[in-house]
Amino acid sequence: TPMFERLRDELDEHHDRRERIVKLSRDITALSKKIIFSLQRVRKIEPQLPKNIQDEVDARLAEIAKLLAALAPEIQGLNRYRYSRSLMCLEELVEALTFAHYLKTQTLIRYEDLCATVEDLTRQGIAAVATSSEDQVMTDAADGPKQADATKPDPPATVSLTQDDYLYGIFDLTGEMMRFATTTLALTGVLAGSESSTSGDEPRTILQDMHDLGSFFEMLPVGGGSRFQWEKKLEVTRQSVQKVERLGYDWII
Amino acid sequence: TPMFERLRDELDEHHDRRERIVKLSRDITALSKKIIFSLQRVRKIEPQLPKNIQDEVDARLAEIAKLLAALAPEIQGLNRYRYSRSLMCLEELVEALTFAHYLKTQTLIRYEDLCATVEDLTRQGIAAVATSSEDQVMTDAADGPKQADATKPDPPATVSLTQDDYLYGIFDLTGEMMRFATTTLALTGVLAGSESSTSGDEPRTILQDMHDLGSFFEMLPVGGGSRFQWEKKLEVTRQSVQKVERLGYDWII
Amino acid sequence: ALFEQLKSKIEEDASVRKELDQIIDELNQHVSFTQGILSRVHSTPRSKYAPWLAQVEDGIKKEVETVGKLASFASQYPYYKYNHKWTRTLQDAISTALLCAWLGGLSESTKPGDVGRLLTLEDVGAIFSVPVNLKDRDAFHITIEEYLLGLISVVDDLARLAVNSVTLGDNALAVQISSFIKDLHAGFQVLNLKNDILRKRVDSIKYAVKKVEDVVYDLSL
Amino acid sequence: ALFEQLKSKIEEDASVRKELDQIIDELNQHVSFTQGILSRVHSTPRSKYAPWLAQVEDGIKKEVETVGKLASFASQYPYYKYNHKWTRTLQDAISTALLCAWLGGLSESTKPGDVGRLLTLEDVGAIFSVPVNLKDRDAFHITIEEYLLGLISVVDDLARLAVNSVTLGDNALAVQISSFIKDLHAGFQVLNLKNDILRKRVDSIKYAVKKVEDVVYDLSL
Amino acid sequence: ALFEQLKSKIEEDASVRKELDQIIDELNQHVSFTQGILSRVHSTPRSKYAPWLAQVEDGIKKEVETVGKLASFASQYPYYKYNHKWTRTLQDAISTALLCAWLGGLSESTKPGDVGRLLTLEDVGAIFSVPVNLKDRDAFHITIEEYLLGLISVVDDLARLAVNSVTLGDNALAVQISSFIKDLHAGFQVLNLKNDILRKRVDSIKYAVKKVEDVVYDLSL
Amino acid sequence: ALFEQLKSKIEEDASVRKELDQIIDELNQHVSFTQGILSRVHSTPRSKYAPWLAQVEDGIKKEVETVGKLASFASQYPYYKYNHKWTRTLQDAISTALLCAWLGGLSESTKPGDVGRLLTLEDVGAIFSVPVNLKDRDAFHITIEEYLLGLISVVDDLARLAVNSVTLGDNALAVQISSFIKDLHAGFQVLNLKNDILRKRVDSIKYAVKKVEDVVYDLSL
Repeated sequence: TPMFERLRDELDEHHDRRERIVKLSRDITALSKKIIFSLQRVRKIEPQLPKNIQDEVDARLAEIAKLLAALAPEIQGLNRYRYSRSLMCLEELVEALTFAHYLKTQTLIRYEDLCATVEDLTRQGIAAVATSSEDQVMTDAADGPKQADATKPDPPATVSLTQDDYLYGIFDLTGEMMRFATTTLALTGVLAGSESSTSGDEPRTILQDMHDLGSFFEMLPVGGGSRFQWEKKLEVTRQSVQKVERLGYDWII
Repeated sequence: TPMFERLRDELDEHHDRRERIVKLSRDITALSKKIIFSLQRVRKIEPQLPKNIQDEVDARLAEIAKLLAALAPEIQGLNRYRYSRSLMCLEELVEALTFAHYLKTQTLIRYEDLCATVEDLTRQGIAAVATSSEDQVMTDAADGPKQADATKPDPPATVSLTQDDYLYGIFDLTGEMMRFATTTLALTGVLAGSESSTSGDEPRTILQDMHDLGSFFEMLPVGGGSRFQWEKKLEVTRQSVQKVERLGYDWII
Repeated sequence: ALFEQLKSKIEEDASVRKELDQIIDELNQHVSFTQGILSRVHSTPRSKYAPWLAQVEDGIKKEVETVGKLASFASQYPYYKYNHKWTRTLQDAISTALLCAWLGGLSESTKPGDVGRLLTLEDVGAIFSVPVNLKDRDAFHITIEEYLLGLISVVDDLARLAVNSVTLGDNALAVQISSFIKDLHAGFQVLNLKNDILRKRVDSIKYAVKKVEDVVYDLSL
Repeated sequence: ALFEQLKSKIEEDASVRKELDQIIDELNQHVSFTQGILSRVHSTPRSKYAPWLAQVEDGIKKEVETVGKLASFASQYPYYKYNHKWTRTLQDAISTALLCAWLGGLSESTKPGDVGRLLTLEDVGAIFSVPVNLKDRDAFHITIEEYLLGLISVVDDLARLAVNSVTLGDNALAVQISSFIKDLHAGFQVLNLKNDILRKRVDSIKYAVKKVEDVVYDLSL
Repeated sequence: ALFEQLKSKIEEDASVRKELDQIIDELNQHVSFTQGILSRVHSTPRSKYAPWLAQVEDGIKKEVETVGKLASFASQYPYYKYNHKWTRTLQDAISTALLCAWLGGLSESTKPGDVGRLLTLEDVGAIFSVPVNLKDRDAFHITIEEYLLGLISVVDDLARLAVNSVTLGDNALAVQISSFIKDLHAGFQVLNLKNDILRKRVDSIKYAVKKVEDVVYDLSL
Repeated sequence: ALFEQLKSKIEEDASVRKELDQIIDELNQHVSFTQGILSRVHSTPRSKYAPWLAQVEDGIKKEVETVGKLASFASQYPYYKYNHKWTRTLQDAISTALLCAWLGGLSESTKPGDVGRLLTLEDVGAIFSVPVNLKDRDAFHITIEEYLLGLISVVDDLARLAVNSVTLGDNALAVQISSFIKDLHAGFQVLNLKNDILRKRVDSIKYAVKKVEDVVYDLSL
């Protein structure tokens, strides 16, 4: 049993870390969902989000940044994949960030650019936490020792996205695009898309974007891990595409 | 819609009858289960059940008889099979009656004999209802018009058992035999069976009876209707047989 | 002896089922064939109903023959013991007769193109030469439920026909179907439905009503 | 000895399956990729078919190569022993060829934009360079069922295309699809299908028919 | 034309399946009946095997006849096309023969009560008068897998018999069964089984081994 | 470009998985073979352990080689990304080493017949020449969970061996196993188990404890 006591300590350390991660993940997920909820109040695609919505998004992102800062040291190296099943929040975050990007630019953000965005966010969070720790003179030191530790190494650890986080986030993005297309058509009578004025090109609707995204996933080989999971997501995406098709049809008729 | 009104009346008659049957069936089932419960307090196979148990059984049977008398006119001719899915009570009754018979004689009652028993019970019930109707001067005439009608034709309608009622009841009997074997062995230290004294033959244990019943069902072709149902019951019977086998083995070792 | 007796009864039962399966299989083929011809209604203008209805009636004639075979065989056994085996197919057969008659067939007196006749349960019994809604004896017959379920299938087909008749330029037919389906819907409302198959299927009439209302609305624009 | 003999037999079988899995996996990738390109038809106006069909044909070319590999490997073993492993993927490959041809591809003689060509079972065999509906010898081939199941998938896709072609302003394409699907539906009704996989899938054609009927109805208003 | 050709092909296939179903159904009945008689072994002392084995052999004789019918009918078609339909029933038939022989039946040379004879795959083929493990031609035969799966079922039955033979006072039989099952288990471990049905079933032998080990343990006390 | 890049990454991932599958498959074969030899312990008296243990060690040597291959390949990629693929097989390999050592193998210093040595996690790492419980870098290693799960399997086998050693007349071995299992059980009680696979498997130790207690009780009579 001395052996078992030693093993117990190791396992406990692992379980404690997982619990911390799960808690952070839950909070990040909730905030990401709130961002998406705000974004669904947008009524047209244009470079600047309406100010009130942009403010809401920024406020949530600032909170997320702090959580990412706390999360970062827990999921370095070996631990990034070890806890990947407890990190579903990253898919949700990808969904929120790519949706915001789409609403501003009508384009899909690239994987590298998104990774950079998330790393940036983490660093902002680290800075914010450092400042607020000073401000609060360590009042929350009790539950924040990890955060304090994390600020010491240079350069500080950041949160990295895996390709799967990106792809599964994009799958979910198609659902948000469908919802966006549905409400904007219902409320404005127009299928969302670029103004025909923007550049002189033909106007491009969200239906075409959905078709492109759908074909994109159809042509990709089945990605990481579970074929079942992938097929399920792909099927949901197909349905979203077809719902927007139906919107386009009803709009024309 | 006059057509629909006429059809409605026909359908309502059917639904009302089904509801009456379901109610009677539920009561007969409950009483049969109580009989089985009493019988599970028997400790050895012998021609006379212990008096207190026999009294309980008789009392329940008298109640069942009256319910059968009420049920009989509802399930004549066309209606016997029409409502067979609402008549699961008959399987339960078969289980109770065959179990009582087994505990007294260590034999399986024949289909014809059991049919006769049930018809007899129905007639007793009809007689009892007639008597009590006179006694009570029709106080319960409100909910008993059918019963009153049923006593008029001569000979009165009785409840008939189908072969499936019999077979599925016997399937369930094997479960009761297994339970009986288990408790008697636990409480008396002896595997139930005939006394070696009874006739000079070798003593015969319940294990052999279970084996015979098991092989009986194994050799029968799949009976009436649902193969799935049959296989399920057969599988339960197999398990009961093997549990008693295990009892026999542990007893010997 | 008990064993032998039970065994032979089970085997007898199995052979009855087998025989029934064969008759029902035959009926199924005639029904499928007739349904196939009936489905052409969706691309047939009313002026061409006459020769086409003759084909449908030929199909129904074969159904009637096989139903006769079924009735005389099945009447040897308790009706409800085996009824579940053929009830689905029989409902489909009833549907073909109901639809054919509604479109002007199965009658001496109507001219092709005269649509809208609803066969009653008794009419259907007469066409198939079997009793209906039997109560006093245990023999083959058509039940009320079977008639009603057959009728519900017809409603689905007619709702589709309403759409296609507009495409074929026959707006009057669409309007007539609409009023028929609404009447039927009112009729079904009269029934006290329990939680059974009939109730589930009746819900589909609501969709049909909605569909034909949309068509009539579109025509009114 | 019994077990030694078995061991080698079982290992041989396992290695055949593994080899087949690899070939089928490769075929699957080509098919998925080709389906992905084909899915762009829903947002491509007919005037832009030419370059897009060229891409589809490239995808099909790779499918054909892998089917060739599969055929020569599988023909060493009893056909029906392993057929279940690849039949699904092969049906999908057939679908891509059928859809591509219907949209004007896979032909010297049609111009892009000429739609409506239905490949026969023999045509499909020629494209994939394998025999079809073999009866006289036990070798790799395309079965009738595989052809039909492939065809049914195409119907689903075309029904969807009917909707999208209206959105793209190409009403003529929607009408042409509608009449093609209705003809196919009539064809399938001729078959006396038992309760097997084919029957279930054929039911899906009914939905396609309703869908295109609704589209033509909308256009007729 | 396409559909007419298909129609006849599909109907032919349907009638082959129907015919097969009937033969297999017949085989199933004989097998169930024989299994039922065999189940009496659990309450039959070895001294009474003789008359009982005669009954079992009668059951097997009927199985053999029906397997003959099946073989000559099925050999007209590609073996693996329909093999899945009868393989389960055939395995059960093989089990009855294996168990009967192990218990002293199906032999001129053994006396009833002489137990322990394991039929080889070839022996089983000889009893049912069909070829085994065919490789050179496409005809009905018993496969190695079918033999092995049949054998595994027998192991389950024997493990149960080990328990019951102790109850019947025949400890020697229990010990003999134990050593037979352990030998078989060692044999199966030689095979390098992939994740298929055989592997799952082989796992059940482990339970049988544990069971007989426990019995021998109890006897050793 | 985005598409091409994602596609090539997915393809790269697929080829890593394929390569891993092959190595793991090879490991699986060695493990199965070694388990097969190990299972003979249940009928081998302790006096004959020496030559038999040599065979087991040969099997383990092959496992070690393949684990080496696995370690150097897998260490190129994030460890936990693919760990789920081999963890089951690796646990089984660990079990074979643990059981072999417990029975007196894998050691210069013990004589065959000296039983009861429990390898620690570090010992296991040394045998397979891989690190254990790595935390500071992302490379192949044996985790604590894998060691513990391997140990639980060994308990099941030893409980069975307790029964069989009595049959073989080696009551001392049964008693020794009993005390070992009880110690382990106490050890596992020390762990704080969450609702994960480890917890489920630990429950099986309780059954083993009960079994060996029964054996020791029987011996005391």
